[in-house]
Amino acid sequence: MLEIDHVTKRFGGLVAVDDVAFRITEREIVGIFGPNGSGKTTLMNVIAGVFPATRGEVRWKGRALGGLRTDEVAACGVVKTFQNPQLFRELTVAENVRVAGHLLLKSELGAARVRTILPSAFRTAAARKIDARVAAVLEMTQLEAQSRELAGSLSYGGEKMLGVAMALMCAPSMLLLDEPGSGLSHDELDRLSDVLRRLRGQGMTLCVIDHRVGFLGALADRAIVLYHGSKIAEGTPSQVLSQRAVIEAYLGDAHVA
Amino acid sequence: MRVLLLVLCGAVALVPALTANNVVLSVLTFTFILGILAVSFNLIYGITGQLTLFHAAAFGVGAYATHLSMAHWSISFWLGTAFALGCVAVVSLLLGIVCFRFRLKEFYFAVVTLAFAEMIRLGVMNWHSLTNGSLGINFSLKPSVWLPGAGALVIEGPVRWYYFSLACVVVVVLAYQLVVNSWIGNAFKAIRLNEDVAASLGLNAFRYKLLSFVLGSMGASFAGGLYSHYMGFVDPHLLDINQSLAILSMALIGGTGSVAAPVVGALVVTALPHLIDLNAEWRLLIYGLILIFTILLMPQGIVGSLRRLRKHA
Amino acid sequence: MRKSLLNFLASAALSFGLAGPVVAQEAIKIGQIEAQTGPSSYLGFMATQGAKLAVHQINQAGGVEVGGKKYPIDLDSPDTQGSPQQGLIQLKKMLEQDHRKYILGPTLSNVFNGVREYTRGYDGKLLMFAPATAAHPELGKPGYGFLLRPVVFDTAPEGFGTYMVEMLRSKGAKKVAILMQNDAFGRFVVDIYKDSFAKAGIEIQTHWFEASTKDYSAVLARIAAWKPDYLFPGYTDAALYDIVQQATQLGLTKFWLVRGSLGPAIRNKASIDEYIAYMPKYFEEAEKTDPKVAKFIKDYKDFFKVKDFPYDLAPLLQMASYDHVFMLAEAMKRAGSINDVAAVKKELLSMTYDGLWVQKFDSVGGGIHSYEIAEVRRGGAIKTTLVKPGSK
Amino acid sequence: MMQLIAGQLINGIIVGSLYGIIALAVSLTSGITGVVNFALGAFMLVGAYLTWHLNETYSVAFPFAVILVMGVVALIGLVADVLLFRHTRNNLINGLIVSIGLVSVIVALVHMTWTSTPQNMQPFVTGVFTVGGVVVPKMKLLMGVVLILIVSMTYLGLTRTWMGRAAYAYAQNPEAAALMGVATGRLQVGVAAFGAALCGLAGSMYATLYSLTPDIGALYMLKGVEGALLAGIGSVIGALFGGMLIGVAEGLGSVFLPLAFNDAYGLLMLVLVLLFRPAGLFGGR
Repeated sequence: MLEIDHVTKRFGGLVAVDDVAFRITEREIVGIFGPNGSGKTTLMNVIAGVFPATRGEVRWKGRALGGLRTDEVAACGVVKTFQNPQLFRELTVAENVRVAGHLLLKSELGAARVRTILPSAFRTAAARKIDARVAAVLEMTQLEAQSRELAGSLSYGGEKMLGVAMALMCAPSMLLLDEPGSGLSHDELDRLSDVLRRLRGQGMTLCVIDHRVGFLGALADRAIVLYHGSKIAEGTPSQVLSQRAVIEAYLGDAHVA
Repeated sequence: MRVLLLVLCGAVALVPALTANNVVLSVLTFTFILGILAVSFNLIYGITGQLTLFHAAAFGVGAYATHLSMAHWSISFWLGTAFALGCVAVVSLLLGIVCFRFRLKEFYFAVVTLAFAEMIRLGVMNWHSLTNGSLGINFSLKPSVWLPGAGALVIEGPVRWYYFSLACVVVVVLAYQLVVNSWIGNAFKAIRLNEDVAASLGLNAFRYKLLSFVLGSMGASFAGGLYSHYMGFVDPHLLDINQSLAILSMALIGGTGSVAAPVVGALVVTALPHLIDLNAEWRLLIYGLILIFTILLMPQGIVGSLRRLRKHA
Repeated sequence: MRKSLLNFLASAALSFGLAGPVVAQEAIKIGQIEAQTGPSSYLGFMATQGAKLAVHQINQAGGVEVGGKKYPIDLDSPDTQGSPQQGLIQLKKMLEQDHRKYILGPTLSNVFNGVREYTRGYDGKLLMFAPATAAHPELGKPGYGFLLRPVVFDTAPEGFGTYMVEMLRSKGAKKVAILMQNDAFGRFVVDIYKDSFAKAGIEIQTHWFEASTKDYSAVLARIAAWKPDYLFPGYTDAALYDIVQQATQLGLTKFWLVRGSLGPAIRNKASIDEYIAYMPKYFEEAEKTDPKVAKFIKDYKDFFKVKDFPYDLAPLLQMASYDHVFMLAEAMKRAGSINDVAAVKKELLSMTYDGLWVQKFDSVGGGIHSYEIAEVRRGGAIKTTLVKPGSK
Repeated sequence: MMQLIAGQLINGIIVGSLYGIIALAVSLTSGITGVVNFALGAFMLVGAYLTWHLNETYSVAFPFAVILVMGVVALIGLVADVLLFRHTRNNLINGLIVSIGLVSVIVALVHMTWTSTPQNMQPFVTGVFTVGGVVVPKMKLLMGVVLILIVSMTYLGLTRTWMGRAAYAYAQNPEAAALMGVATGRLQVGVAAFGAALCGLAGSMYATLYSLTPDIGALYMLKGVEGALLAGIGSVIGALFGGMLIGVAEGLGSVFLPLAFNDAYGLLMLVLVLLFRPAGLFGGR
């Protein structure tokens, strides 16, 4: 479904991602692990079209994503969240999610959405659809309680969750999550893994990166470990974690998992 | 709140009945017309976050295009307006494509739009055969509207102009309100608040910035047509840089937070010179102080601040 | 928001209702719409000063005696800032709210163009002394009966223009380069003079500049390459100071102009050869010879509490608004009414007023007045020729 | 023709250096306070009138007048910054509007003090150099030299002294400088005053060449902004160069094309540069 075909990304002299190749098939949760600075986020940005790959290409359902802008990639159904959450802080939680409903409306109504500008039965119908969706997403991400608060006033965990919620509002077929777990408290982590589990239940493909296996160990079908920009291991989390290279890469940090 | 709103509407609607004073009427008529200008500017700046200094040019080009098309092809005001809207739409589309393709932001966008505005102004100043250059053009053509019962009604005299301009500003504000309340408005806000997130959510920032810029400029064009026909006169002063700055201060004084607020700013800027009955230098001084204190003491503008008070109260 | 708006409307209505100095019943109400700040505002600025002084003096003397009754003059002179919009609103206030029948100004053509559509409705109920060049073509046209143009120096055929061009030809000028500000006044001047030059068989080359221009060396170099006999620069003093100084540096030393003071010539007296300027009055000279002028200068200094008299700008006929107030008062005396506009106008057109200037109007309200032509030579020697009305 | 072009090349560079010094003020202040301060134009206006006033009324010799003026204007700039612009740090629009307000306050004061009567100062140095048919007024040449000197001294000051390096670093990259522990507050006030002083100097120089009216500030401010953007915010020598480019563009422009479009030639070049080098010619960021 998503093919990473020998992607390399250079920033001047520095090789951030070095000839990484793997594929993600439908309905699976892939965890990409690696210590800080191992090129995870860069790889994710390449996939999301934030910047182009220096070599190799990313294919989505056989179509090359190279050269597409972020919004175009997102329109294809591959949506990413930000490592440290980026939100519309001046808007309420609900508004944030509603704004994110942009793509949904587009895919559902196409050109007809112009008709929703003028007040009409059509408009109310469309609005109801979106509202329903917003409610569903808030419910799923357990944010209903704060839906009326300003996004800026949320806790760090809440912000991250809202980031996920907004991504979900785009009805993506694949979700790229950039360190969703980092900096979360214990019950926030539980909340998150609960959400991810439910998403998997709904058959969404997930690609999650984290600097350590942590809570994902239980969740991911497959784990890929990056180190200094290149892939050093691939397999089920447990397999991967037992590999010598990985343990070295983490300098004994691995037993935390 | 609702009550106040109704009272206000009543008051505004009844002004001609309350006072036959043509000075008040013309100040308010100018307020409504310039209100359209400020509101349309605010769509681009306040809602979408793009500081355009092209607005005076759009205003002036609209004024000239409306009149010239009416004069040369002897068409009605409304056809002329349509033509002007077309012209300004095309011009702003091209300019917008250039600016946004090259990702010009904030001050850079402001200066480049200013540069184009200045070039257009110089063009108008020197294309004597078409615009009569700095002499401007005087004319007595007037718009006319068809009213059920009254039939075709020529807009002339203080009272008719008052209601006409009032109707226009209401229509424009409502139109923009519809857009801003729709998914398009959400896109505009998203771009202003955080362009990166907007993009990551699959929102084509380029397209929506362009849309906002064109829609706003068209509003300015309409205002230009009205303004010139109220004065019976067009000249290159309409495209002046200071005009753009005046528009900006209208928006800021009124408040950039909502669609309609700039109309209040337009009222302040239009009425102030005639309220402060002082000699020239003092008035200039006071105008400056008012600008400074509006910004330092109530950055959300009059409307924004009042909203705030109500929230806290 | 709503509240503030209401308050604003209220206060606005209120202040519009009560605005304007409160004066005794039955005053002669004169309004003046001039730009006192902003670009090329110095003309309007001088005009308002002239009017203020005249009104002050008349009121000091107890007002104008018409039909055995003395009326004070109430003058309102707001600042248009050169904006047609503000000019229009101010004029509406004067005519409709304060019921002023006599308007001085505007001098700026764009302001006049902004208000003309409105004023036409007041034909017969209004007298407007508009020096604006844009007003000239309308003199005597139907619907413009309210219009008087006290200043005609810039209009070649009727005014002294023909005389000036003739004089230039007699000096053997074959080529004249025009360097004119690209605004309403400049456009009028060039349109008018290019015909007179053509008639006189003088070849011209015209260059326009924006009011903001400060450095003319590029265009002056081009002009110098064309080797004209005279440079015809226009028209604000600010521009003239720069043009004359920079022109002489490039070897262009002969100037001929229809508006502008002698200041630039005096400033560069070491480097110019000839500087011919239209001079409504050469005050420095007249102060010595004409007691009336001496008194005026003294009064001006006292009233505005300034050490030195603006010799540079006073000559610009704007100062004549001083005379116009007296002339108007005189006309009212003769007409025996302060409100009968028609009668007052009739008197104005028939009389000759001998104030700082000898002034009268032609049949359509175009001003005719004495003026001097000053020729400044290298070293600063000034020769002036007085031209009385009618003498051609 | 060659003479014409050569002449305007030189003239453009000199006139441009006047734009350049204001561009430098704009570049520094906006780089460090995050606000494009339009009042800088008004400071120049004050500088010009003060110079003329001191020279004409109190017959203070021009060089001393210049120094005096720079001091006074710097003070004005400092006060303005402490009273107003301290509250609009890094808020471009608010800063812009406040500065526009301040401009009309200052212009009003100038009107009150000196009226709108155009003034013209006795030239400090008269006469011209003529080299191969190219005419250059001595005063202009002097001005060019002075301004170039001042800019180079500024550059040295900014790269050699501690305060300077801090300012420079900050203008180039605020975050980094802040991390380096630059005393931001004092720095910003200092630079605001210095920028004002530069504009005061520009005013003095202007006064010796051109006539004075209360509306010159806005014009030169605009040229300054053009120059600063052309060079890229935060580049010192660049700012001067940017100003000169504008000057040359205008000079050569009105050799081949109508003078009426004078202002457009500089703008056109600016637009082209910004489109293809958004950070300006010398802009690092």
